[in-house]
Amino acid sequence: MSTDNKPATSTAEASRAFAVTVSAAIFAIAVMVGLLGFVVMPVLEGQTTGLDSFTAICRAFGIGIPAEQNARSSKPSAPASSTAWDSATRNDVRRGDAAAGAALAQDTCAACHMPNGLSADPASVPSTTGLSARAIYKQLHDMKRGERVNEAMKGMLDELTDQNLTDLAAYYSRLPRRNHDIRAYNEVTPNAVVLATKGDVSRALPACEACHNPTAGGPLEVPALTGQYPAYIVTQLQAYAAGTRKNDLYGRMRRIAGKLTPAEIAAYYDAPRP
Amino acid sequence: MGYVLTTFFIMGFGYFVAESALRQPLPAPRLAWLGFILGIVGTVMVVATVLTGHASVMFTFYPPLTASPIFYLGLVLVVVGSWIWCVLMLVAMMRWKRANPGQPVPLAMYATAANAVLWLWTTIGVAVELLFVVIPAAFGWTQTVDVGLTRTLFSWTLHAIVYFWLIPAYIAFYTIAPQAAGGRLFSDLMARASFILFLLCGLPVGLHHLFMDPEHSTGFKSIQMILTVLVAVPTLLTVFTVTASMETAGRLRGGKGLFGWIGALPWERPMVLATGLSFFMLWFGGFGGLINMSYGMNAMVHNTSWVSAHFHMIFGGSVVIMYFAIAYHIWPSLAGRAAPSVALQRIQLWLWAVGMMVMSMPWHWLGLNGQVRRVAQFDYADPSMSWWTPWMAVSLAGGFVLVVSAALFIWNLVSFHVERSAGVYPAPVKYATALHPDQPVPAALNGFALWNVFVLILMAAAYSYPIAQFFILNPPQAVVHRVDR
Amino acid sequence: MNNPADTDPDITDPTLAAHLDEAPSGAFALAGIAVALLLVAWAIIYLFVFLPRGPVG
Amino acid sequence: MAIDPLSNARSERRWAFAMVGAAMMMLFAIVWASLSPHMNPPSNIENVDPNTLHIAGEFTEDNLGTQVDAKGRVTTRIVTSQFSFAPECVVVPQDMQVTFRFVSPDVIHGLLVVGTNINTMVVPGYVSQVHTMFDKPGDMLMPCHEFCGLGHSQMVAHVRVVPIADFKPDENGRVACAEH
Repeated sequence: MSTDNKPATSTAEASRAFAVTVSAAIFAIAVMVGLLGFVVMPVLEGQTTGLDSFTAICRAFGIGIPAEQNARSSKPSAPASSTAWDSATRNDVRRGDAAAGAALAQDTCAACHMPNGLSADPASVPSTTGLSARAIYKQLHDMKRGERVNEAMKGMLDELTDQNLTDLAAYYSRLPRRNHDIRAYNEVTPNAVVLATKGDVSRALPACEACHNPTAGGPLEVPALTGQYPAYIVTQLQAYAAGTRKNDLYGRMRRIAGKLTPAEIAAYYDAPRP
Repeated sequence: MGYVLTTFFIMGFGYFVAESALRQPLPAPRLAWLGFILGIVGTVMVVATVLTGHASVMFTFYPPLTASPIFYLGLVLVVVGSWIWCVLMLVAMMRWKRANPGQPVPLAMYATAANAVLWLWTTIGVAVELLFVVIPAAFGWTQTVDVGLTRTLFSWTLHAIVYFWLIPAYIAFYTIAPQAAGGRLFSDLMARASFILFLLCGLPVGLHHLFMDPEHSTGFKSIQMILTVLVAVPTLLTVFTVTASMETAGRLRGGKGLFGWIGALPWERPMVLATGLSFFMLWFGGFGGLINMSYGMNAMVHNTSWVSAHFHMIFGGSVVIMYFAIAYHIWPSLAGRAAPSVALQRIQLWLWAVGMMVMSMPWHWLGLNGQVRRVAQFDYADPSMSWWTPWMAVSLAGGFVLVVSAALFIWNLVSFHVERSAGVYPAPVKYATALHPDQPVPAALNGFALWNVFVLILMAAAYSYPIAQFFILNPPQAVVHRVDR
Repeated sequence: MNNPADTDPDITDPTLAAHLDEAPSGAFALAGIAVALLLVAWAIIYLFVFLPRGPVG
Repeated sequence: MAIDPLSNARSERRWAFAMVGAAMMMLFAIVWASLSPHMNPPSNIENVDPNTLHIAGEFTEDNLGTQVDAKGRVTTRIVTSQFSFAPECVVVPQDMQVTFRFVSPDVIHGLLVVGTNINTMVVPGYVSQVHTMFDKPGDMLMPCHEFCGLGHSQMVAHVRVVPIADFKPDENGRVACAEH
């Protein structure tokens, strides 16, 4: 049965016959698979859900026809925040003019936020350093629209255009982050550190630093809180819990603050990292 | 881990096979070293970014989460290094064919070349994803990512990559284990056909990882499901052919009756023992896989510990244990010494199999009951999860056994070089002879030209519209979420 | 086909024939049982877990 | 030659036919389940812009949760975002057809409802839709099952299945979980 006994042509012919047979088999399988997946299954399934055959086959190919036109909920509602990261807004924020923002900040903001972004009244005026331009823009935009209620800021922002906001965001996002020593704050309890770094799965509480660490990769508008004043963080958590601040997307912070006890809120988070 | 261990092992084993099975020197060994260095540099880049917290995106990337570009560039280097390997494997095979016209390529080399071809096809998906979508986003050149497109491109790679990892184990099943057991390969043709079926059916099935995704239609999901059913066939063929090969060994050693040959096998040899343990774990891994691929049934287990159990069984278990056995098998001829302690090798293999079973078996049950994977902590106080605790402890114990086994493996290889007792220069590695060595091999099963045409056709049928739809329908994109700043 | 160096000179065709008259009945039995059990296990999950969990889609 | 050179080919062929037959049996069972009891993967290709979900339309904050429309159909809308579900608890009636609609405004999420066949990825840019029916009352866990960032492990919600008698929509057709 050695190949040597046969003339070379017959081996070549046998090989060709093998290739032809295999090709035919593979094509037959491909055709049957296609018929089953694109015709038989969708048509049969479509009959039971009231789709005609043509629509069922189109849907099987994924030619953009949703399964059923759902009754859209028509209830009109004001958004919690009208800041949306569509491409226009993203580009505006990216192209903010830091120099123009600096001049504006000197005239308009420095009285409370100080030229270096570090306020004199940590409980009600936040540090505006170490925040991304998107974080600053979002809060300015929401306060200007009244979605985050702050009378003092509203008065100032009413005078400003959207371009002013992006310029300010560009300026403040470039200020150096506040340098501070965690050990100076004796309110930090072990429990707060656990909540800040690990969260609490039994209450569906993510770790604070899952979003608020500068390298967390959380939501686009999230403020980095590693340099924020503890007193300010406490007042904002209290405001979220009470529902007086509600410009967070889909109630994320309201739910989190609502689950924290007053004692936990008082034991603020200030990440023990540079 | 999944990428790095496998890629380096497969490259090394491929070079070994190319020299030992073809009995000719490797073409362009300097290029091979270049591939190796690229792989090392890439690995260092990846590990450094992950350990410094600049790449918390896991190895499936999950765009629009976006890590430091260094992470992705490191992966690209590893892949480019492996492409060099692929080219060298194919060149080695062609040189041999030119020097031996009309002769069938030795099975071990044919299968290695099949794996190289498979890997070249496989990496196209992830390479396109990285080069055209993810890396531009990581450098900040683009602001948004088409998530459906990236998931689809990754799925192209996602399933065939496991066959790339698997094939070396199958090479050992077919070409090393029967010889090590003292028998013959039952059928050389069936072995070739199985490797070709892996090449054909392993590629156009990646959408079965996206059964639960909203961006694909029922039609393409179901045809890839059917093709996935077909990919079970080469494994089922292998089970028979390798069992029959082992049976020839058992019978040649005097085994009688329906099952007597099993006891007659030389189980004291690590390669034989590993093959047995590997087949045992393959049953469980294959069982999990059959559930995963069953279209609607995937909903029970998608993204749960069941999936982790499945690939730990089939990859961590049946495949990696064969990597160990292959290392033990080829190390003597690399080191020029006999193994100092075969008993320690057997213990290591047993520990690995037992550890993997103990670790992975509970995951099946937990996954079926909703334990999701890739989670750092569970609320064990919740009554629906409190009963998981003891099972997690069992799993953890299995994990410790695996750590011990891995350490013992390293010691077993080191001991070749440190212990004076190992001295006898062993015979070079042999490959199994077929039961009927003179059976003619059709030209189609001695090359890849025909099969590449079929892969192209099947991939076009399975993936052309699923990829094109993102350009036709132009779905809204997601904004890049940087995790490193 | 194979390299002559790979071939074991002790195993000749008559030796094979003498020992392998029953082969591959053992492989059929062993692999058959394994695959049958596999199908049974699959069917158990299908019938007793998947179907009772109800319709989706 | 003492042994029949084709005997192994015959055995192989017999085995191969048996294996293809076994694969076909499984395939038949899967296809039957997809056609008769409707057990299919969620494959509803429907696009939605992830950046403006919260501004207007179906997925604004006040529209989330369970709602019964004029025709009596029950739809539950849930937004999955880093790192929570909104709302974190939804009420659905037992033994009635329920349609879940999930969207993500940021990254990839995924979810399953423990003990059921409800399982879907939530991909930004798409509405993931699952039709189903629950046959037992009770609180069921709905965890996020796809890595979505560092807070992924803590992203958990619940589905509360109540008997139809206890399923009482308000004048807007809405039903929400009571405070717990």
